[in-house]
Amino acid sequence: MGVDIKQYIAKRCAQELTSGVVNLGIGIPTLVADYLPKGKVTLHSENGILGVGPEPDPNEFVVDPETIDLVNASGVQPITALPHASYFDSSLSFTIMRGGHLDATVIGALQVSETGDLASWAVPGKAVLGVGGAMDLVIGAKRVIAALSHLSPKGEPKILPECNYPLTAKNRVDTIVTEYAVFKFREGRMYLVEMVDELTLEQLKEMTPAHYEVAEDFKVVKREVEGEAVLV
Amino acid sequence: MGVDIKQYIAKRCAQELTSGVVNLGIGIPTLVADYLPKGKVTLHSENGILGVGPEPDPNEFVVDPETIDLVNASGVQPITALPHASYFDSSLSFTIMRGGHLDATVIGALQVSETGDLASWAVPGKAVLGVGGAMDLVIGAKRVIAALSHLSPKGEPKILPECNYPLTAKNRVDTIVTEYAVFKFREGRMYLVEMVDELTLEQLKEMTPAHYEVAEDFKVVKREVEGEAVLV
Amino acid sequence: MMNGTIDQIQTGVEFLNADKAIQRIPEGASIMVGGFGFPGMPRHLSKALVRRTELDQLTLIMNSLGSVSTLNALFEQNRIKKVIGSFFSTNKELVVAYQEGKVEIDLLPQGTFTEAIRLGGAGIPAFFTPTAAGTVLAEGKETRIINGREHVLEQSLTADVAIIRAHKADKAGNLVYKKTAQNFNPAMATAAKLTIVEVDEIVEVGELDPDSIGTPFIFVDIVVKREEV
Amino acid sequence: MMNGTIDQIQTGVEFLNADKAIQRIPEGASIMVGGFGFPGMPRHLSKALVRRTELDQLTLIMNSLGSVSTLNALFEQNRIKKVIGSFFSTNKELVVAYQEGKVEIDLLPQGTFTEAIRLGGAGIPAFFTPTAAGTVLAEGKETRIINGREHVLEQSLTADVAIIRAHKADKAGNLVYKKTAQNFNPAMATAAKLTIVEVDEIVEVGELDPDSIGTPFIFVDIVVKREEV
Repeated sequence: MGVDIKQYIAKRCAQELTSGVVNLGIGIPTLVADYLPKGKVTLHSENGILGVGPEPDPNEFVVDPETIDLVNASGVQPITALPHASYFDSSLSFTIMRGGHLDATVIGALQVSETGDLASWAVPGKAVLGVGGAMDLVIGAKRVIAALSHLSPKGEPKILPECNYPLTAKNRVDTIVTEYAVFKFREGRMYLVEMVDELTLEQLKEMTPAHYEVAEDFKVVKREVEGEAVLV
Repeated sequence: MGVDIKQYIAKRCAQELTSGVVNLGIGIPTLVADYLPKGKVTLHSENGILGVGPEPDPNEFVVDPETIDLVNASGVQPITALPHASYFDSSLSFTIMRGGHLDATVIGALQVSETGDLASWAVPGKAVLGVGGAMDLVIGAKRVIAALSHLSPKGEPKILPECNYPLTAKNRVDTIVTEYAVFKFREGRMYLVEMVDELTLEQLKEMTPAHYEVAEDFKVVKREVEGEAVLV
Repeated sequence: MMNGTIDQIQTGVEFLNADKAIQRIPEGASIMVGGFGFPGMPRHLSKALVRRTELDQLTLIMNSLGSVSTLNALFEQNRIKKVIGSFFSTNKELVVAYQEGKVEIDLLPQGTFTEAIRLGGAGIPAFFTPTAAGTVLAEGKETRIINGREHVLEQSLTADVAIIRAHKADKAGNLVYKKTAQNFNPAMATAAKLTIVEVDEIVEVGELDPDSIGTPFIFVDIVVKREEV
Repeated sequence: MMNGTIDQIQTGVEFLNADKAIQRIPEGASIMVGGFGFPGMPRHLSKALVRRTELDQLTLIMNSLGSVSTLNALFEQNRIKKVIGSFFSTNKELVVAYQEGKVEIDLLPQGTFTEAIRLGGAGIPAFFTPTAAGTVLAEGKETRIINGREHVLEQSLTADVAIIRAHKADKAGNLVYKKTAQNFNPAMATAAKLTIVEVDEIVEVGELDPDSIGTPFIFVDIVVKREEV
């Protein structure tokens, strides 16, 4: 999957976000920041900041592990803070997350099920040695937007009747955004709301074993990033 | 009971406190502050300060309910802060208390039992409309010093085999200080460690239905406050 | 990555006067009220709450009510259904209303009260505390021996509305507290659907030290400046 | 009431160098280590811990271990019995030690980890959280439906020792934190029997704004200035 497809998914995710406070996961979600409306969406990072600003100029900023005190949730990537930023400890940071105060999170996904289950942190058969803040994010955010490529690198579907990878949380996904389509969960049912014009509904269904219905407000869109067509 | 007896109890309680952080309850415990070694014992107040200083000069300080921002746990009495003071919210204040971080509390008592149960907040048959922070103080402080007059105004004993008033906490009293005696709990048993020279052991026993033993380090003391004899 | 200048920043926090802010409270609401005695008590919001006389069947969640309180009128006017807190012994109006069976009181130890609010705001609905074990305040509650000690299972608290007080707000809605006027206010801000804050002063975005902010704007809905009543 | 000048104030907090501070850690201790990536990580105390080679059978309680960590030597030297935290996937030494069965790992969601420490320090030993319900991380744990939602009962965390980092300490032992270097440090300070803090700077009593103090001295035992290693 080329960079352009990631950018398309990120841009499409950003369309879901018009105001409020959002936490962006790692991977594709990180790219979403570039497409957000300036000043209207504030970014939270679980290591203890509300009001994440752009990265400092790498030519001017040298990371000294001894003195650096402002990074994102990677723990090592320097960031800046916006004028309305605040800092807090992990307890308050997860009060924001688990307590239901985030308007949305965009999170990378390995699999999503037709009931809104999310698998994003572990692969079957491998030792489970890291989960980070993903479970708290997904359990708490008012909206969970899963950002993922429609198929695995081996061509296997990721949007399934049931996840067979370890779950991050059950029934929490609100929106699925891939390079081909957008699905929304409404009253516990999964609906296709948007598809790119390069596919037919039958072709999409073939790549998407989950049960879903076509929404009343379904539409077909052109896949563009910054006015340019996307190469698949 | 005259002021002098309260002062004697307060002074005797202060002898128990040579360092660390202490929370003083209302009533007799408040008087303990005057007898503490300067700078060695820091006072905590549950409304959110560590490092309580003296009251401001009432001739110079006028309480404006609209703007006052530094009071003790009464909620209305202005105080000052010592140079090493810090302020915090109620969550952290009760983390200090419940979490076992206070070196001691001195708390007024209605009754104490021979197993170290404390009754300090309610009277049987009356509506129970206020408990405040007493239960958290007593459950959490490393040492609980109960300060009380030996008998009720009606001459009834307060140090009993079992409390018949509603409990504040079970098995938490470490030391009992009255105008006549000091008792300590050691490995779950109650010991008389000190008595004023105005009584015999038999007279004390008559006023003290709780079962206790005379400690090996028991001593008889003169009852004095600031060098003057105390009037009973 | 997203950038923004002070002018562009929109957090959605509203700046209203006390009466307009109190107008947002729904009928029969549960309302957390900040303050420990005088400091941190939202006096002007309380007065506005008393003025909005059609609001009744309210539940108040507040630590204590002193002998003189702006909110006493609510008891005289029979507008309070229930009170949850730790110390109400010295408030004559409330004691009378309770004795006449007009008000229900849920008494909690103060540390349980404050932690229940903090955890309510943090999405944690219940916790085991050693406080009150073996006392009348644990009657009817589930208990469990943990680490050899008896603990009581307590339910966390959330509310429809919090009316709180802070020292300063910036125009994004971030709050700074002062001295012992913090008390229950920061926790209450996190635990209510609608948080209304009374402040001494409103400053420009960027004027508050980001390390000094006690409540980030995400927990704030409406800011009321004290003199604008 | 008690008065006191700056000279008279004695809080019992000690000021030592890193090696002398680490000397206080008992054999087989459980040790909380602050930091989220670089910020707030007590690097000099970590180095001193590695230097004290006779300390083994340790339990580390820390959120994560990055790909390069001062503490890696502890795994190579087989001095760690168990690790409790939320993210260890990228640390090669730990992954190898785990695969060889030399280290036990207790994995917790990060929010559960941080709250378990905060509540451990607050004397609350267990709590119900919705996080991880229905996932492998809830396996073997008690669950309960509360407010119609499944919750997991989690145990709080305390430790023998916390090694943390702050920006400044005053000579009474009060701590001030900066930006995203706070993270787990304030909670860890409350949850250990012995709290050792590494700071950038030590200032006189009275130089810190009392409203800015993130950790009051009551939670601090030993302060180590960074350069005094």
